[in-house]
Amino acid sequence: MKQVSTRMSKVRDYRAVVLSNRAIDDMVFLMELFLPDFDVPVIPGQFVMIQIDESYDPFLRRPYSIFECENATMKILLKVVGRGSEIISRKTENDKINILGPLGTGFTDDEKRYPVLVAGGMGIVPLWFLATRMKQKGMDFSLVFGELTASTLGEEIGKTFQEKVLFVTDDGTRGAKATVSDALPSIVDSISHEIISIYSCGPSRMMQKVIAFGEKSDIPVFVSLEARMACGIGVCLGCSVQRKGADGFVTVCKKGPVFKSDKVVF
Amino acid sequence: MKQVSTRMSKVRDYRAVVLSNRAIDDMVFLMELFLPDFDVPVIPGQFVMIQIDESYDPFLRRPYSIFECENATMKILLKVVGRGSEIISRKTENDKINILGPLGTGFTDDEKRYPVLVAGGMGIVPLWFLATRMKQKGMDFSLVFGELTASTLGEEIGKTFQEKVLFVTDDGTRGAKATVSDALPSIVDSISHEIISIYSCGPSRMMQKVIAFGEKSDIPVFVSLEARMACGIGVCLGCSVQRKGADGFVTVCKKGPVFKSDKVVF
Amino acid sequence: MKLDLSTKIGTVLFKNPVLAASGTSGYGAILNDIFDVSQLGGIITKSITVKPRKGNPPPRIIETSCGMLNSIGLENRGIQYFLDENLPRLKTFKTNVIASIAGNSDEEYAMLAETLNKQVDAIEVNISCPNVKEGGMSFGQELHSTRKVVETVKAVSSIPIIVKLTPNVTRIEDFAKVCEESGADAISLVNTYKGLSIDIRSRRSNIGAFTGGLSGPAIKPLALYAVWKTAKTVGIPVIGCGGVMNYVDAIEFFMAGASFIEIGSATFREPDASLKILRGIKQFLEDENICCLNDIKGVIHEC
Amino acid sequence: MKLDLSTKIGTVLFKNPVLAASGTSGYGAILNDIFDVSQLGGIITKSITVKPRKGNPPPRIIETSCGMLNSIGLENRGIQYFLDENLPRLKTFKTNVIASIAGNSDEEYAMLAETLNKQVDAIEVNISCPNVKEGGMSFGQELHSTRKVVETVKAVSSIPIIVKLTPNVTRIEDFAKVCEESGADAISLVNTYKGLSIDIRSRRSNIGAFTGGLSGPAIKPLALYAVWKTAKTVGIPVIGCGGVMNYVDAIEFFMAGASFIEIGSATFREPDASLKILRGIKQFLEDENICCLNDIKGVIHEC
Ligand SMILES: Cc1cc2nc3c(=O)[nH]c(=O)nc-3n(C[C@H](O)[C@H](O)[C@H](O)COP(=O)(O)OP(=O)(O)OC[C@H]3O[C@@H](n4cnc5c(N)ncnc54)[C@H](O)[C@@H]3O)c2cc1C
Ligand SMILES: Cc1cc2nc3c(=O)[nH]c(=O)nc-3n(C[C@H](O)[C@H](O)[C@H](O)COP(=O)(O)OP(=O)(O)OC[C@H]3O[C@@H](n4cnc5c(N)ncnc54)[C@H](O)[C@@H]3O)c2cc1C
Ligand SMILES: Cc1cc2nc3c(=O)[nH]c(=O)nc-3n(C[C@H](O)[C@H](O)[C@H](O)COP(=O)(O)O)c2cc1C
Ligand SMILES: Cc1cc2nc3c(=O)[nH]c(=O)nc-3n(C[C@H](O)[C@H](O)[C@H](O)COP(=O)(O)O)c2cc1C
Ligand code: FES
Ligand code: FES
Repeated sequence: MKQVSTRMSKVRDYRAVVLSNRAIDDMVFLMELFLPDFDVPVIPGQFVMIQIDESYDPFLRRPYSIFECENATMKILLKVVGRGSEIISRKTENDKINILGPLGTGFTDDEKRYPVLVAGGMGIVPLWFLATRMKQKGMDFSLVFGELTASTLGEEIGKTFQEKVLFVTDDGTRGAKATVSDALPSIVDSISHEIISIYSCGPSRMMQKVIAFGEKSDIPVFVSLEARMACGIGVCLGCSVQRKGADGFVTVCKKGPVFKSDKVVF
Repeated sequence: MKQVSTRMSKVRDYRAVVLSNRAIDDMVFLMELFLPDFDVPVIPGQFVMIQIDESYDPFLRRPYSIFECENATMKILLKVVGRGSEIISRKTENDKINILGPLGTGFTDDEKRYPVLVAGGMGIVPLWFLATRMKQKGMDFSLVFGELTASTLGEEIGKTFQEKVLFVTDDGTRGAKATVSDALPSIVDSISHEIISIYSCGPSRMMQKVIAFGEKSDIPVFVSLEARMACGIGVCLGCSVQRKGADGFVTVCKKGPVFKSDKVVF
Repeated sequence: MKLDLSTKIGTVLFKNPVLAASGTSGYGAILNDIFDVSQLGGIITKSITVKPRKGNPPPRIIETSCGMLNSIGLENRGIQYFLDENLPRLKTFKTNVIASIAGNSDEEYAMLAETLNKQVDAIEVNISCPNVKEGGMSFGQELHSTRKVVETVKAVSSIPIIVKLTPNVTRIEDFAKVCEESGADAISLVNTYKGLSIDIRSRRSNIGAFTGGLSGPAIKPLALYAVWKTAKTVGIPVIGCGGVMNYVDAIEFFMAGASFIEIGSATFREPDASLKILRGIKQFLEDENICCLNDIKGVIHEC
Repeated sequence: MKLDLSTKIGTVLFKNPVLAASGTSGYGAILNDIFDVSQLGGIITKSITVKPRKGNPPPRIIETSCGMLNSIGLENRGIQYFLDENLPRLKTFKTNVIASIAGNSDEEYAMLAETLNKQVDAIEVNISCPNVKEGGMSFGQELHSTRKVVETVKAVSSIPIIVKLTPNVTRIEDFAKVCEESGADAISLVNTYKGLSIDIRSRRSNIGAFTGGLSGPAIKPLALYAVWKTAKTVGIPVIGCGGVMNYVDAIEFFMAGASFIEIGSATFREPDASLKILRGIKQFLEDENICCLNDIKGVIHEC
């Protein structure tokens, strides 16, 4: 697998039509969108900025990772956590919606290393997309998925990626009863590959622990970060996180959201 | 017919459910609402303040006359003229909506006089309600309805009030080719009643002409006014119109919206 | 745990910190037809002037993004009418009555304060109305005239004096400080921000009196900042006002240092907004195991 | 009828009055990937300082009702990086380049202005940033320091100088007047309003640097009022800014007396907002048979 360019594809504000939108878990919605004019390549890890609606309240767009994208059809997996996501979650078939994207860097894969994908909760979104692409290419990989309790989402992940998935749940309802970060060392031990890379997305605390493990074990870790965003394209400098080992900041929307773990502190 | 009390019924912010909402003309919607807790008497000419939705943009409620009201079912006839009315017009079956009312004074009828109802365009709403009530009581009356061009709304009015209706249209597509105010003198002449009262609602210019005619002909005129409103209940003093013959203002929402024509200048 | 929401201004006890703001609640009676206003901490009347004022020409209001401009122009029937017609009814409510007063001169403020002294529970001195040609906001935009009004009113009052400040100044906290020095018992802020809205078709202002004052959620971040700055500066109670729409907003104001809040334009979206906010505050405190407002008052700190 | 949208500041011609506001448009290049920025009247850079500035700690933004608070803290790589890396690209766009400058002292403003003189089409002097501890807004809140900065910058510049004012003052028009007297070629207003937002669960500000500046449609009525007052007071061109979201807002600003408008936060909702607004302005003028902006500039009058 060769180095894929992460140069940003042509960004546009696309007019999308909702094809379908269904709740797959409590407060989690899978939305399928049709973007008639969309024909640019998309890299797993990239995201879009969704305009909530015409009203200026809420004012800003909301960032969502691309869950799947095939030609002009894009899928978004959305969890309701506040007002904006709640309004988006109520969109139904034929509703129109403005989608700015594709934005940010994606995951850069390194063909010499075995990929271990580590997702916590909704952090699965960009990794699902990455795993889908790897599966399409016939690549081998492992996907660790941790969540509080067994959900339909987890079930879907199992069905789709089969034996590649390793489950952990906080309450033990599926897979090991553990947190992702606690289970990671033994999981990695059990993987029969020497040279691996970790691709991770999930709660900050989880990713920090994954990074700590990576550093200790000399495994490169790529994380996908979240930050409050205004523009999503790098012009407002609102989404900055601290650079690692340097006194300064870097934008999550433009230089990220995927970073090599030695580049940022969060 | 005896003097009906216009004392305000108990005002509440009612939670309503949309039973149905359909476009009856271009940009005109008939919405049927169910207000489970509503059981207060309503007087034609009274209105409600409709909360657009949860968003603070648009910020204020919008005033709408009661089109019909039977027990817990209320009908609203709404014309889309801007953002607020547009959003309300998109509500569909089972949507929830907050309705503050019933508000304001209604039409006071005078049993000694023959009622002539004069409506222009959407000004029909409170007069439709008044006419419906009169019809229910078996009273005789005339309803003059003027509009730019023959509409479905006009057709409905004709079907419902039959020979009581006198149509005028600006383009002559139904009834006399005239404006309401121009046609009014001859219409009144043709009515075989000596002592009449006029109840009017429509564009300001129209009502002003109706009032001028009333004054000249010694016919009392009651008008239902519109004004931008914030509270709808008389606490903000935002909706005031000039008092007639006195240096001061009077609230449309609380002292009106129905006024005897010698009380206000607008 | 018993929740205690009571707070004092001077020696006057308020059973809770939720007040109905001036000019958005009439004289209590209309709202009382819709909900039990006796449950509130207090009702602040529409500002009262010496002589009746007819107010400004319509249109008096226009909606803006997340807010509204108003230019009512202090329409009211004057102090005598208030005493005869509004006050008796107001006194029947089991809540504190705060009379808001507005004058054209120090003498008028003094006359109003003197007349109302001991008739009401407290006085709110409105030196911040942006919608009148004379008096109004101009008193609140110069430190010396603010000082003069407050001293004058204090000289004739034995009940608590709240001074309502305008945010249309460079440093509102300086004005609060002057009020405190001049004997004010509390500061309320903010009144509306001077604003304009134009109808591009008719090429005229959307407000009859041309300009208006902005209120509503649009101004909340500005009001919250002003309250925080002021609460750091003065020792007397601060009453927060400006875009409080729900209990979360209310708690933000308390955390910024307010001892009370006033509910203004929220009443136009929901006539019983103040009661709902009061209930929300109680619920929040219970849920978070906080026994009194003092435990959260001004808890946030610059870091 | 040929529509002429061109306007001048000093001797510099702008092909149209729509400018991309400072701090919301980067250095033009990113936006140009999305739409053709050469169609705009001008691009105002993110404010440039003498030395690189890392900016303020995150979180730097928080949404508010119809607006947002930001506290970026003038993050930029300093004048040298700008000249080397941003300016060459900026100059390839067929539109005017306005460099926004921010200093900690009169000397810094002078150094920046001198270095940029003739390298760009005009300079916007930012004396209104509410998000830095030293310099920034404090220059724009005292008449004498405003005068000093403007005089200093004028002394070293031969290109037009625009002064960007803060609305966090009692009478912004007084500051505009002082700028005009000191030789400013245009006034732009407003920068953001100082504001605060609190997370009641964590009991901390939602902004890392504690306070922020409010922008967006929430402030439009206030900005419009400030522009109207200022345009009545000075003879030099006024650039309106604050919550311009669409062509209607833009026309309101022109009618209030603005000769130009700046598009700020609107760009966050739609990256090509400025272009859409420009098109809307043209359409409106055509529909209403107005041949140039002068015909509507300042047409509204107090009555
Ligand atoms: C690059 C990126 C990709 C994302 N991908 C997904 C995804 O695939 N699926 C998904 O469900 N969510 C995703 N998110 C998170 C999603 O953007 C937030 O849940 C959403 O913005 C919350 O909006 P709200 O109005 O519902 O919440 P609010 O009411 O605004 O806030 C609720 C909570 O969400 C947080 N939040 C608010 N705005 C943002 C923001 N712009 N970015 C991050 N957090 C925010 C707030 O801090 C708060 O804790 C992603 C975020 C980023 C930055
Ligand atoms: C007592 C009363 C009864 C009414 N009954 C009806 C009715 O039965 N059916 C109906 O279709 N309309 C009725 N209206 C008018 C209706 O309230 C307005 O059309 C509506 O508020 C416009 O809101 P908007 O957001 O769509 O328009 P906006 O975008 O706000 O404005 C569009 C136009 O509507 C006018 N307008 C805005 N707000 C108000 C307001 N609060 N009151 C009056 N005009 C306003 C504006 O001046 C502007 O010309 C009534 C108004 C009043 C005062
Ligand atoms: C319609 C209206 C009338 C007002 N009248 C007065 C008044 O008479 N006296 C006064 O001190 N404040 C008056 N105010 C200001 C409010 O009391 C309050 O300070 C302001 O609206 C900000 O609060 P809010 O955003 O909660 O509305 C008025 C506000 C509005 C909207
Ligand atoms: C994220 C952000 C960054 C900004 N940075 C600057 C800046 O560097 N220099 C400056 O003069 N103004 C800056 N501003 C202010 C804007 O240029 C503009 O004056 C303000 O946002 C009001 O306009 P708006 O409501 O259209 O956004 C910034 C505004 C925002 C929102
Ligand atoms: S969100 Fe604007 S720079 Fe990242
Ligand atoms: S709308 Fe408030 S008094 Fe009439």
